[in-house]
Amino acid sequence: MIEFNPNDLLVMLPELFLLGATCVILLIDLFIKPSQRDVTHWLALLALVIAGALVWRDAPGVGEGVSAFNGMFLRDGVATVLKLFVLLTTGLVFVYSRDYLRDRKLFIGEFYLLLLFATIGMMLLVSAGNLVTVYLGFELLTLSSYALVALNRDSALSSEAAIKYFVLGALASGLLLYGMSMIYGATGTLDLANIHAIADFSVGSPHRTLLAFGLVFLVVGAAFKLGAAPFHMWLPDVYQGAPTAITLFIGSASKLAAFGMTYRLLEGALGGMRADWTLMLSVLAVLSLAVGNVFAIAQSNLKRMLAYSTISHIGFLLLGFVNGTPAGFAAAMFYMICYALMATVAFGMIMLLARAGFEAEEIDDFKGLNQRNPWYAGIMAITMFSLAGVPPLFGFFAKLMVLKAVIDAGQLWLAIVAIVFAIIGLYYYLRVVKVMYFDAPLDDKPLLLPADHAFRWTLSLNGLALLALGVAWSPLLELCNRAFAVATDIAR
Amino acid sequence: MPVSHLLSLLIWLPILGAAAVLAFGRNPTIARWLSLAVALATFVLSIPLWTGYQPAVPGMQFLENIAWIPSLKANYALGVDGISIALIVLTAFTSTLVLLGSWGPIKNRVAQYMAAMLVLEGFLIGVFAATDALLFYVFFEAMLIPMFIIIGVWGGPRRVYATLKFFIYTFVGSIFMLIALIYLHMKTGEFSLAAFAQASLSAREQAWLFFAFLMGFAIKVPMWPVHTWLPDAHVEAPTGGSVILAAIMLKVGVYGFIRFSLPITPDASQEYAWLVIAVSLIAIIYIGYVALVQEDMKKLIAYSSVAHMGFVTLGIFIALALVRVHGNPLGARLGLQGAMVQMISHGFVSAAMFTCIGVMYDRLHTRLIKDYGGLVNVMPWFATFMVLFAMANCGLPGTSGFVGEFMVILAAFQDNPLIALAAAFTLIIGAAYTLWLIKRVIFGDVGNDKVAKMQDLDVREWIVLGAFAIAVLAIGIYPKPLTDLMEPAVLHLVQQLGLAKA
Amino acid sequence: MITLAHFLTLGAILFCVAIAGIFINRKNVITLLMAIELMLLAVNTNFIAFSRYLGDPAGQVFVFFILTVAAAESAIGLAILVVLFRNRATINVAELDSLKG
Amino acid sequence: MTFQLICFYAFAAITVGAALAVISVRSPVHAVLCLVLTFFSTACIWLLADAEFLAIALVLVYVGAVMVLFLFVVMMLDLDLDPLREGFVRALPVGLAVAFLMLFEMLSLIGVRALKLAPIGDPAAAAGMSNTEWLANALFSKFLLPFEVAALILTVAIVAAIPLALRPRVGVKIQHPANQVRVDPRDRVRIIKMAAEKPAMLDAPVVAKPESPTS
Amino acid sequence: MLLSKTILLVIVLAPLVGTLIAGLFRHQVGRSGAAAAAIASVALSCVLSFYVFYQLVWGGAGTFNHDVYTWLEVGRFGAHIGFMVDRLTAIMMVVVTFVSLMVHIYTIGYMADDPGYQRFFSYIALFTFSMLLLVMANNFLQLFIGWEAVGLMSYLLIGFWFKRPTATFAMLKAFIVNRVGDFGFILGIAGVLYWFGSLDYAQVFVGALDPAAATKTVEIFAGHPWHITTVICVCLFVGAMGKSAQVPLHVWLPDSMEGPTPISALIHAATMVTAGIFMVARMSPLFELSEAALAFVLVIGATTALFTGLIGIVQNDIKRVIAYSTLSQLGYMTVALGASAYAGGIYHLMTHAFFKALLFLGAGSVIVAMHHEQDMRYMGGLKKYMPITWITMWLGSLALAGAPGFAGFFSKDAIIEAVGESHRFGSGYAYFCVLAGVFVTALYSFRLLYMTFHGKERFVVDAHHGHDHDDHGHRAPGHLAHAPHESPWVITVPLIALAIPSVLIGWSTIAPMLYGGWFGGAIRVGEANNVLAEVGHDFHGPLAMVLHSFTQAPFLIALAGFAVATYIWLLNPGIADKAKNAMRPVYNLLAHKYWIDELYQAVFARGGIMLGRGLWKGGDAGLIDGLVVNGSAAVVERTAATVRWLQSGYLYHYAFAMILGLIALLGGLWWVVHAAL
Repeated sequence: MIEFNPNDLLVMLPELFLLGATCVILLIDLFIKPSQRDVTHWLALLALVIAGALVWRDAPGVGEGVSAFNGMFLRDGVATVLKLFVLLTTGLVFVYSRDYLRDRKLFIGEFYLLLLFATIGMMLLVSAGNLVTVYLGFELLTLSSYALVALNRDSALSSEAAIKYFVLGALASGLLLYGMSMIYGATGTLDLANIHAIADFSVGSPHRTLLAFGLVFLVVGAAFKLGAAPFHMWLPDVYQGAPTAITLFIGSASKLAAFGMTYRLLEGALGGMRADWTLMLSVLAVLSLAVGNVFAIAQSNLKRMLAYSTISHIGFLLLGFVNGTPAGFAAAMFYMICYALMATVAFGMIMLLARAGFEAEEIDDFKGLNQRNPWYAGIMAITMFSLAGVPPLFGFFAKLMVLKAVIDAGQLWLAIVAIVFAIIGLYYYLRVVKVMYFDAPLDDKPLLLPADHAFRWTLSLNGLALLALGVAWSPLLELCNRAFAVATDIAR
Repeated sequence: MPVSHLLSLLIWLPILGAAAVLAFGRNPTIARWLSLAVALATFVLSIPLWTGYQPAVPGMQFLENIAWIPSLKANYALGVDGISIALIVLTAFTSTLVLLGSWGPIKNRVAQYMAAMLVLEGFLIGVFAATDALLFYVFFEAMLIPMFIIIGVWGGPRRVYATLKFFIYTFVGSIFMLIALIYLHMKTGEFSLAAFAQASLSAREQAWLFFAFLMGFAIKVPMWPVHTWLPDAHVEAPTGGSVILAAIMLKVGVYGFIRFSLPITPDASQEYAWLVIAVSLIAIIYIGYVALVQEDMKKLIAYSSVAHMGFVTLGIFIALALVRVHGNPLGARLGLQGAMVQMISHGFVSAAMFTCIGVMYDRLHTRLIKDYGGLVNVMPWFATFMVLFAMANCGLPGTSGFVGEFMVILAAFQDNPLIALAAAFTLIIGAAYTLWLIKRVIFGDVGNDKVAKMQDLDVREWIVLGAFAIAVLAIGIYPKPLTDLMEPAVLHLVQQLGLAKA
Repeated sequence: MITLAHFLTLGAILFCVAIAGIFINRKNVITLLMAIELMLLAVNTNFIAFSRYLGDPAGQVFVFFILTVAAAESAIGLAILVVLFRNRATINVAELDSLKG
Repeated sequence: MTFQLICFYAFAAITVGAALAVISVRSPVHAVLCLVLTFFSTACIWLLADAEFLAIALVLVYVGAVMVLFLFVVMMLDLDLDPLREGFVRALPVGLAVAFLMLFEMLSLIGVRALKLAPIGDPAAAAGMSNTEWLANALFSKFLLPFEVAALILTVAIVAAIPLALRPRVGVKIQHPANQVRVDPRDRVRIIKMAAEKPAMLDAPVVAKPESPTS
Repeated sequence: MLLSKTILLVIVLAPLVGTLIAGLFRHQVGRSGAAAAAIASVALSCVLSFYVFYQLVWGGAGTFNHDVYTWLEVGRFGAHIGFMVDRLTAIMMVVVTFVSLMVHIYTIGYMADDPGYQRFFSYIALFTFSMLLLVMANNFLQLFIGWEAVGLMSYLLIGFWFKRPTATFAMLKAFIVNRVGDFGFILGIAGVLYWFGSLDYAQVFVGALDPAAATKTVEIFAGHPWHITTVICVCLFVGAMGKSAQVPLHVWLPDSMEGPTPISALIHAATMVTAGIFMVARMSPLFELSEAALAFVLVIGATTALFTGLIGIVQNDIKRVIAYSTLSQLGYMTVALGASAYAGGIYHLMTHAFFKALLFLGAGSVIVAMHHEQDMRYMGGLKKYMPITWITMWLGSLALAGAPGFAGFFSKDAIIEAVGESHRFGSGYAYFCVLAGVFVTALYSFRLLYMTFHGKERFVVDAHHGHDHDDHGHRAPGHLAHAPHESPWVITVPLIALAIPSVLIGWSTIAPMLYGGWFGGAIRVGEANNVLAEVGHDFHGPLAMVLHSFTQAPFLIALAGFAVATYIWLLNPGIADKAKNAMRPVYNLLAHKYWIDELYQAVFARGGIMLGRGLWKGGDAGLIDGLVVNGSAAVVERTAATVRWLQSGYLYHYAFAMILGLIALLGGLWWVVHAAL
């Protein structure tokens, strides 16, 4: 009776490989001494690289897509692009965190394992073709994340952040499930494509109200994962409380996955209700922009400020959804990738400056960085200007695409709201540049750089990428556009 | 000798030079010489632009076009006409002098300063050379970054306030312009300026676009009442920053008016020309009075810049009114040319004035008028230059300052004698604030012991001021080469303005 | 005759009780977690009811997964709670405000 | 009113009552016990919906494992109860208002009135299977992938929970039999030749300090 | 035959070369080199000017009108630098270069001890260049360039002694008041371009011949049609009012006496200040078209002529007396213009240039002798110390007062008669003013002579104070280091050279210049306005004019003035103070120059500063920056600081937020569903 098609395994080869590799690493890590933990580190990186290569190798053509396991798993353009960047940013997390973890006695196998599990979860999430897969991928990701946030057991802040994250996350997944149950009830299926096809969208049908009712819960669940106001409250506390390495992960890779989830749920399943969810998302977007930007101004903790800035960026991202066309989703994905790359540098810089017993997460810790190390001050400045959306940096073009999507959708007023808040946002990014360049350093000695050259080089490259992508962003945009080109009709 | 990709070279040479300065400039002397060499090379390369420009050939020249973002039809498209060439040469010229002028005053983080200046130069040339709206916008905004750093790092005591104000203020304006550009892209499907100019837009659309552009460019120019960032930025900026700010960055706003507002939204520009003209006149008179009472020299010159830029915007919109309301294309050309000449001239004059103030500041470390007096006794050469530039600043014939003002007043009279009346008031108020400054700073007996110890110009300062003086006098005595250079572009623009869109 | 509406109403009531629990219990994390368990119970009831009335096993399968995941979730959640208690010697929500603003 | 309906109402009443108790009783231990009651009665309701397997699973997994874990934690943490109840009365009206508003919105949006669908026949029975078989059929065919993922999640729970909760304690004295076996007597006792002389005082035997077991 | 463009270029550029040598290479060429270069260049100009004059008057050369280069070109509109040389230009060139040359020579002596010797030469040579540029212009643009350039030189020269606070104040005042005039002037030029389509004199004057030109109107303010020629001419005349110091823009000229005396002679008496007169005469084809503008000119001129002269009576500073006299004489010239007697105006300009330069240089000689003491109350009895100066000053004063036979007599009498013939609006008032002015002129002229050269010596020579030349500034008023003595030849020679034309030039020139149509096409007078022709009917040669004048009112009035002056200041010096006390209010009025300076200071200077401060503090700093810019920033920051408490750190608040968000979204949905149904 068991229906099993071995080809299905091939479709999800990258995930399977990563799973296998994770298990191997799990075993290896058990038997090595703490001093040999570098082996785990490099193996984990290697696994990510190979998985990335596999994803790349299997990249589907434009508009094509394959599904496996009775539609549970989709491999289409969106999934491919998101996976590539999920793997990339996770890899960056590994590269950036080694010394940081070592200094804090967190250089343990569980960190790598949980991150790898989370990565598998994210890959499943963005490839999900069924509400069950969405839910399980989501949980795989969040459960790992909860544990990661709490990983620094001796930190009161970390555990406070973790419990907040956990309770609110559980609440959000409860809400999400409630929504899923309603969708299931209204359509009688859990398969996203079937929901899309079956759902009765005619006005006045009781199913439509039921669907809309379910939709509200789905939106809430997605908004929570993304961190859109008013479901954002966990985000600043978790960003601040978690070890920076974990914050880096939550702020980059997991946001990409959340984007994928949002896309799968709202467009993949409920594309027919676009009118409803664009309205909801535009409200959330405006709220996020307002909350993110205004709250960020008052912050003195850089991680917290970046958290609020994330919220505002999520607001911008949601504007891309408001457009509701492939171009809009492409713009949103472009924005998300851009944001993930910027966040990696920003948090990476915090880790670069941090030493044992010193977190470097206050904005004032960056005072006079330019005098102490002009190169990394320059990298950070590039990142801040990019986050603020000043050309010629990458962040600007992401904003450009989203604004274009919004204006193309005829929502000029949303665009204007967005830029008004972007102006407010400018202020707090500039403040970071200000302390780095204009203020005298608290400590005149040259910056003590971590010994990890891979970290330093990668961070520099990551920062320069923001500049380079500001010049040559066309390929990436093409990638996003192609991912969404007729992504809805997937060969089954 | 034709150089291929001349414009690209002009844009990227300084930027790459900046990277080189950062990389090899650990020793300040090397940084100084290297940056000067790069700037000089850029200036030398900008000359073939002028000599190679063919006035008889209509449209843009030195074209370059590489697909940048194919899906948006945004291109790396460069091209120049007479107006751009004049501005590019001005940029290269001023930048060279600024770099030379900064040798003395800038003592710490020399390489970074020089690099920021070079990057700024590259971006500015990019703004003037771009024929693609997106590319223009990128350069337009990007130049805020080096300027932000320049003011913030090497500026005066309130530099942080000033530079934040500068950045955010100008950002506010330009981001609305971005919306307009995106909207136009939606209408036309591409980003080329030529396509924008041909887009058919309803009167309502034009009005919205016009105000979006106005916000962007008016702040940059700056026009009253959005000028208040300028005095602060100028006062706090280091000399070189002030010079570039006044001489070139303000021109970007005007350039925007010419490239965007007028060709893209001619009907709305016509409808709201009265507004711009009124604001320009307020700038001339109101700001003139404000300048009169300034106690800080830099602030005074900054305000005078606002007033002078008022003349530029006045000329442009007078031209619009003339060609569209009065059917007087000749007068329009006069006004437009006047505005352009005034723009170039202001580049030299304000640059020179700020350099002069920098020279004083380097010696006494104060910019307050009351701390000076009787400089002519101890610094005769300096006094000579300063008086010359002051005269240019108040529009004395024979200096460049006169030419543009004269032409704009002539053109304004053709639109409405009362406008000319108000504009000509600058003759009085401009002389009053400039010469009162001169009276208090340059003339009189030696003001105090510190002044008595001041040294006259050294060779480097002499070269910088001398070069400005030559430029100021050359344009004042024989402006024809300059106007001839810009004439085809002006003519084309006037013809373009004659066509209604809606 | 038990209709779908009965189950859904029960689910909704449970859900609202959970929400009321979150509102009322301002201090105790454990009670909050229990309220969330109630919420999941409501969801499960919905799924089972729908599954029953649609004649489709998928809903019940989903409940199976929810139960599995909820167990794992509880394990992690309680582990975090233990860590928290070790660090702070309290699970009083009102005292967990080091991170704010 | 059929018997089933009466049962439904009875169990539903118990469920809701117990749920209310969960959120309102003073002691966490009592709350957990009330939750157990809720689960029991819910399981009965599920039985009414012909979901035998899940009903049993709920009791076994939830009541048997999860709730015990809850109880364990609650008891282990030894909570000071009084501060945990602060503000209960103050929050009550708000909580009730919000809950009722929510309920109203939910019910009216779900449109329960329109959903008074009569149940179709037991689908499992219609397929000629037991509920468990019916479920297993779906689970191991269509839902194979999620099933594997669920396994993964449980692994994650282990990998996550252990480092959080397991803490190598310092200062705990435990025996290491392997080390004990490997002990070389020469390490412990040194035999010193002494002059046959009557000592002034009785010396304690010279014993090497116990080395740390790993060498 | 044609004039050579090369010669004209040399005339203009030679002083520029002199300037550059004396200015830029001052250290290389030294004091004498600078002086030599400047003098040589101006001498060259002067000689060539005379040659050009000769060519035009006797050599049969026609009017020269050619462009040198195109300044700029916009479509049809071209602005050029070029020369238009006709007899009107030529007479100006001769006057300018001649007086300039005299002043250059005089400077060698006058500035001998000044540290800014070379600078001074470079300035005055540059001034000569600018003035030539002005008078030789063939278009309005160049006219304006020269116009402002001479203003600049005036500015620099007034402030030549820049250490003196009064000098730096005066220079600023002069420039700004001039700028008020230029403000009108540039509008006039703009009007010319608008209505005539060109800035070239020739084209404009041809355009003015079009009968339509006189009748075209413009409504600047709706409902008030104005003749365009009136608008243009009034605007242009405002420029002339500034440059030629007509009431109410006359205030700068007396203060300009802060400059060295040669400058007062050259710029503020002989040449620059007459540029306005020249300009109006040059524009006669336009002014003739507007009766209203001419009436305006007439009234302004007449007012200036009388009322500034009155002030001269009460001044004690020797240079100021002459300065007010200059104002008054400029008024006369303006009156002549207003009466359409342009030739009379130019003629008076010429004679005035000679005798007023003479008077200033003479005053300078006195000042040098008195060790830079300028107050006449500390002078007296100088005739025995400096006879040449005394005699030449007398000759100059006689010419100024219009003693029959002297140059000033012919020109002034002609103006008075021309005004008498005029029937223009305001001509009656003007006639009264010029007649009364004659009395006033005589009064202050002879007062100056008596107080300076006659009577008791009111200064003290402190021989024991040593020979230190440089400390004269620190001495008590009226105390000299050593006795005054006659000036060196470089000073007296120019005095003599200027005295000759002051006495004689009228005899030979009045007939052709005033009545002979000598100016040809350069001055155009309408048939109905040709008052000089009316006067000319009664003209029977200069001798007859002189003889006839003894019976005429102007002579008698001047005689009366002479008599009164002699009585008060020579014969009975004490009476002056009694008269002063008796007419205290009148005296105060005059001594305070009608309080015009105070008024301007209060209204324009202080008012401007107050306005500026108000706009700055209130508008810029208060409203725009304070309220809008920083205000909005502050609002955002305060909002941020206050809303922070929403992120309270309490888990249940966070959950509330989520649930409330959910409820709100559900509520929205509920509303949509139930509103739609």
